[in-house]
Amino acid sequence: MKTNETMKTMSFADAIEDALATAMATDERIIIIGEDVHLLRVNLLSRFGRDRVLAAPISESAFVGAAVAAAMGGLRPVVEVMLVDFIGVAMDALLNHAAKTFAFSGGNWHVPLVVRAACGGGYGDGGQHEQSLWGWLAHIPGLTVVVPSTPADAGGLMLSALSHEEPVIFLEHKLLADYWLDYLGAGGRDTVTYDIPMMGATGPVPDPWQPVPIGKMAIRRNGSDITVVGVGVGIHRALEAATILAQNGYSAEVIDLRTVSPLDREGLCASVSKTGRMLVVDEDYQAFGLSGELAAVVLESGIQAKYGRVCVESTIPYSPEMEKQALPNTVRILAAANELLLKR
Amino acid sequence: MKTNETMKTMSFADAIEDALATAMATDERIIIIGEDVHLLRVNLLSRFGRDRVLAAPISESAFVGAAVAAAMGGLRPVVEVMLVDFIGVAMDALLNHAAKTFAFSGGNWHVPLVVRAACGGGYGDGGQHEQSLWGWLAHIPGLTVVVPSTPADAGGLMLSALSHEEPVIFLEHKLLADYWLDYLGAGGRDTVTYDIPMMGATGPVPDPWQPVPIGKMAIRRNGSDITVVGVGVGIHRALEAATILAQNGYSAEVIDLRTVSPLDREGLCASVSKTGRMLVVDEDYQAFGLSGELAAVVLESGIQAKYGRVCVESTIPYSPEMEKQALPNTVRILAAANELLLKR
Amino acid sequence: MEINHWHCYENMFSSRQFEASVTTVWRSGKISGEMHLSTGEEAITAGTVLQLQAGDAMALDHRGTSAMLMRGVDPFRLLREFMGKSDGLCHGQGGHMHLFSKRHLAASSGIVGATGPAAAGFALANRALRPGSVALAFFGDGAMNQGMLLESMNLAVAWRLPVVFICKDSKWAITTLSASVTGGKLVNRAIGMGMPATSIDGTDVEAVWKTASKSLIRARKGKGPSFIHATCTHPEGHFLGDPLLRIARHPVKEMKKVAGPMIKSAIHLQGASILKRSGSLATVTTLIGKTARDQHFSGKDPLSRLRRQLKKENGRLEKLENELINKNQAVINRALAAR
Amino acid sequence: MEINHWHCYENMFSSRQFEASVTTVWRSGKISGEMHLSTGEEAITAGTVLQLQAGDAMALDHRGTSAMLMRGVDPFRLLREFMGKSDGLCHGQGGHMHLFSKRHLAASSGIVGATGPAAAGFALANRALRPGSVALAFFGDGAMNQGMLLESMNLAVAWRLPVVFICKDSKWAITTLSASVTGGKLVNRAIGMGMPATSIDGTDVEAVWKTASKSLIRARKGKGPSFIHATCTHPEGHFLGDPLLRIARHPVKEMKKVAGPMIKSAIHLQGASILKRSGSLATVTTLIGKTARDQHFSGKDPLSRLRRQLKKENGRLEKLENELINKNQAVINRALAAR
Ligand SMILES: Cc1ncc(C[n+]2csc(CCOP(=O)(O)OP(=O)(O)O)c2C)c(N)n1
Ligand SMILES: Cc1ncc(C[n+]2csc(CCOP(=O)(O)OP(=O)(O)O)c2C)c(N)n1
Ligand SMILES: [Mg+2]
Ligand SMILES: [Mg+2]
Repeated sequence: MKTNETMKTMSFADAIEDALATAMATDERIIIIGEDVHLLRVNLLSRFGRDRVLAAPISESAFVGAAVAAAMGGLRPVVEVMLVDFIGVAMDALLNHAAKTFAFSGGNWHVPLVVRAACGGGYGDGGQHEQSLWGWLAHIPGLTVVVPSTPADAGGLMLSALSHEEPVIFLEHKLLADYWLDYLGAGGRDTVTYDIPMMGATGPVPDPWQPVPIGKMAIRRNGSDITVVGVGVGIHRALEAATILAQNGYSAEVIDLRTVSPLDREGLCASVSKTGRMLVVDEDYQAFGLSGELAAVVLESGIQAKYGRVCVESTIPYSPEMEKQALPNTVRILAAANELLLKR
Repeated sequence: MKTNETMKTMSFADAIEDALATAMATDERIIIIGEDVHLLRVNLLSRFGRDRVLAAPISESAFVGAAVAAAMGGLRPVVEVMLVDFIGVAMDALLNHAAKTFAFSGGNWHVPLVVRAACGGGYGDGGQHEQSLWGWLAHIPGLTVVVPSTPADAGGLMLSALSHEEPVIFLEHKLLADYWLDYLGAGGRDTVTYDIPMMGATGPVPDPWQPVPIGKMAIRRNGSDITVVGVGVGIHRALEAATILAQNGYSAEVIDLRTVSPLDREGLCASVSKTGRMLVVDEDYQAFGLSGELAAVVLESGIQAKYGRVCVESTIPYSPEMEKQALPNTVRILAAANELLLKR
Repeated sequence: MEINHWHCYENMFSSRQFEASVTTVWRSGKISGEMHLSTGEEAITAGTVLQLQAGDAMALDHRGTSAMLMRGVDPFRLLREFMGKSDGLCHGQGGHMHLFSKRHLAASSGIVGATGPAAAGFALANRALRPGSVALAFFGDGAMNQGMLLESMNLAVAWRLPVVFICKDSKWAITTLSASVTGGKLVNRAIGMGMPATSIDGTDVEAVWKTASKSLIRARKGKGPSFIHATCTHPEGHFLGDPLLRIARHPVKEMKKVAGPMIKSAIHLQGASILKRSGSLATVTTLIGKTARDQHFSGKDPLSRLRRQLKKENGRLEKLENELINKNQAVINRALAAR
Repeated sequence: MEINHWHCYENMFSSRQFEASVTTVWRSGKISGEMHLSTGEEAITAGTVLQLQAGDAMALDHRGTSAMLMRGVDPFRLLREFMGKSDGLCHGQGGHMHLFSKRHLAASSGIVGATGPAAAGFALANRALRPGSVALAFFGDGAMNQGMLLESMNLAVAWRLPVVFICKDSKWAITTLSASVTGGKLVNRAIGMGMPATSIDGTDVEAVWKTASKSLIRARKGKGPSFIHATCTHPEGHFLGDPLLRIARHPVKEMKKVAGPMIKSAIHLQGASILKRSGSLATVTTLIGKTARDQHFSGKDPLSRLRRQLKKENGRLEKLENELINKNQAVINRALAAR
């Protein structure tokens, strides 16, 4: 990252929008497609016009499918599915088309598409609106999945996604991209509060924008006793836990994968080799997902490590109290870390 | 399993049909829904009539969604999506409805649904028709996923699925359920051949039918040096590899999970503790799937094991030669096993 | 079944009362996340749901409150569910978009269009297990662009299922004017799938009742599905705290937040031509203006409409209303007092 | 554009020849998996694809061969692709259901209905990058029940996209008679989405050409999408080795395999009533009977239909045909000889 002279402060949401606008200004091929984008992306609309910010009917399978072909036809669409939960109705477009065209065409035809969606819970909206699904999407060969945790990464990864030749799923957590919280949660109320990671919701960003490379993790905190690894909001919970662990004399390294697929295997293995312990913090579902893949990567590399995970184990309950328990919170992370640290 | 007196021999396909017919005869609530079922399930149609074998339009999202609600309304639908690849268009029905209704209803409302689909490759039909996706589906809390590898398990797991109170994905591999090979591959030709696992395509089945418990693995071969674990056709490839390994003085244990979710953690861990080596053979995609989850399970249990995997790493190519390399074949399994066995 | 106006009014009034209280509770912060009211849809709900019989099913969208209430679900348990409490309808697991009552064969979904397949499935089960019973599918104008809903209409025709498809046309899908993203006429889509379709004023409970009655008879007799297109208004916009409505209502305060970045964007050096930009700005101001105009009843309140009809028996009306107000208040108090 | 009958015939004849050879190669086992021919669709393909210009796009379903050929894709590379060879169109990675030619903006999908969204997306890119160019969507009658296709029709109308939707109605979807699972009239579905729709005889290349010409002009002018419903027949059934056709053609040999278990099932003690059972058996025998009747040209072969028209110039016709036969044979020989 650059020195402070070339940084400014921005919210997570503004960072994405600013990076997008920067790219749109120089690349006419970038267009925005999605429901309600005339309001949600009003700034881009007012600057780039209706030809480049297209309001879609509630027809995700048609417009995500169309975005795939539009990318094949020479555009660089950013298609929004609002919440990643809604990808269910458009899954075929990703599973069988976006992800496979390059392979099917014998490597002749790229699909430079960005699928943008809000993800994650913590604002009490129920299990059909709070899923994360990054590990799930990453299972499909041909899909790149990025999950930023800071404004700088949000903007920088968006820039990289926009110049990537193959489909990228760009997931923004609602606790970080705050307009979603207002839209879907608070609705103008000041009677509700959310556990928003402050370092994620606002922060320094490079000026001018620098792309953040896809597939490169970031060490958020150096440590030697345990590696705590994750993405998105999980990173901020992990950092909180690391601070408390430090008070108890344990040194935790916190690794922000930033890209779920492809994984930064080298970076991860270097850290886990050093600490000998890996705790995965994952807001996606536990089984058959990111937490498992990280275990496999470590084992494959022949590293003998203690392993634990704090993930979402079931459908996310609506009740805010139950929801808090279901999501990887700092208390759960601490408990799991302590358990791992005690293992010899 | 029973002694030979109470066994008869049946093909994998007939076993499923026979178990289904047996259950349908005693439980009027069981119905069949799917495209082309009037031909594909002609025997069930001719016995149980059109009210119970419903031919559907090419509207997977509607009829899978309808099957979810039909199950909630008191029926026990077996809904067929032909090939599991086609689930993309109906994913929402599984992700956001079948899997979540029990949780959303506060545990008040069950969805006793069986989703039946053919899966797997090895007959040269291309990457949109040969996926496995069991690990992918298993990621979603609330879905049970079974993948039989023998006629006895195919029938027995179908019986269990039919009496299960929650949604079960029942995947039959096309190399085992041979009518698919005729339908989608040979088409009456005798000029094409496939690498069909004979022990899987035909075999002994209990008479009368016995349910095979969901979530219970089976040891297909006892061994002490390495655990080779998988499902479906992978088991037969693993057994072949184990025979060759034995000739080289290595003793491989072959574990058939039978159920992908929920996993038989105990059984798996017992075997891997014993052998100290786990090789996953998985025809589903490698990353963020079954192979990773098995690594996590083992690590979570504190077992220090050597680990390797032979999976599908990319979109399955159409060309039969390339396809053969992409699927977990015996040669690849042997190579990986030997590598693991050499690790100290 | 013959319509009983008083019975309708009682149900519509109670539902309105309940949702007014829900609004207060939501504003107090005791309800998390989104809250979509069915206020404005009461005539559509009453005209259909009140004709249901034991064994009939309903598939509800994100505005399920009035239908649940009119079907007989305990308002206390509803509000407690909204509050995420363990004595809620779904023990706090579902929330207002995921209301389930197995006893009433009533299920909700927060996924737009999912009620079509659900109603088809319920109808299939009903035909097999409870002959003569039906299933209702409720959904909005926006949902008419969702493939699974369109598919389910064909499925219901192909299988001659006892479904009544009820499209509550509010003209809006969140902040999008449906007319701007929807081709053709909605009734024609149903006709294109092979089922009879009727367009009615959804604020006229009598019109809804009569049309629904025909559809229900048709379905119960095994003659297949039909489609009702009923117009309505959501005076609170899409959900409580609707951003367009906030701007329309408090332009000075709310527009400030939006206008600054928007104008800045609009006058940015790089970007579309000035013509296109001013077109975009017009798009947005039109949205806000249309919201202000569309999203209030402007004389099309189903409740006051029916009230005017019943006003002749004036004393009875007020007595009833007072009773219902008290009853509602008691429920709300109890729900707020419980822990 | 004016139709040139000879040009059409040349293309249709070549395509037919090529697919006849493909059939032989498939039977020899050199092509793995399924093989869906476009034989019987040649007039639909010629009447549309031959009117395309540089920059136009097409979204093809599982029967893309004739469209690829008529658009100018090298038949050698096509056959090599079917054979899974590295010098195939997609280096053997795609296969006959996944044919891609970036140069021709032509993409296929084995997922029923996917060509609708694809054509909409191509049209969107074309409007932005290649003004005046269009996109064609090809799909069958069965696909008309797939939600994403229906959605994409609305999308194209809402966005006024230059798409021509071409429904090749073969009456069948694999072994299902579409009429048995499809409500309403297909053209009415398009009208319900707000676009003009025309029904034509898809074996009459002149009718296809004229209708397509109007649709193409409309699209190129920025007036939006339209829908063409064109009937056709697949004389080889759904795919090579079609099971119903096998029974219909070799009843003694093939019926044996099916009949045994079926009759055994039908007379099983437990099960539905005898009435229902005989109804089911009737369903199956009807399917087979209808297949035998539907799945051959019975005078409705688009190729011989056009041939009759051109027969006056007899010498020219035979000369052309011989040339094309030789040309095709040369390609096939080359493809089979390569390794
Ligand atoms: C598949 C899907 N896409 C998008 C959404 C987000 N969403 C929730 S309600 C809604 C608008 C629905 O409009 P309409 O069907 O007209 O119902 P109304 O809210 O007007 O009653 C949208 C887009 C969703 N829940 N599901
Ligand atoms: C989503 C999906 N469902 C089912 C299938 C299996 N399938 C392949 S072709 C076909 C029939 C298509 O019928 P139609 O659209 O009429 O085209 P035709 O084959 O008659 O030309 C089906 C059901 C598929 N490929 N994709
Ligand atoms: Mg609406
Ligand atoms: Mg057809």
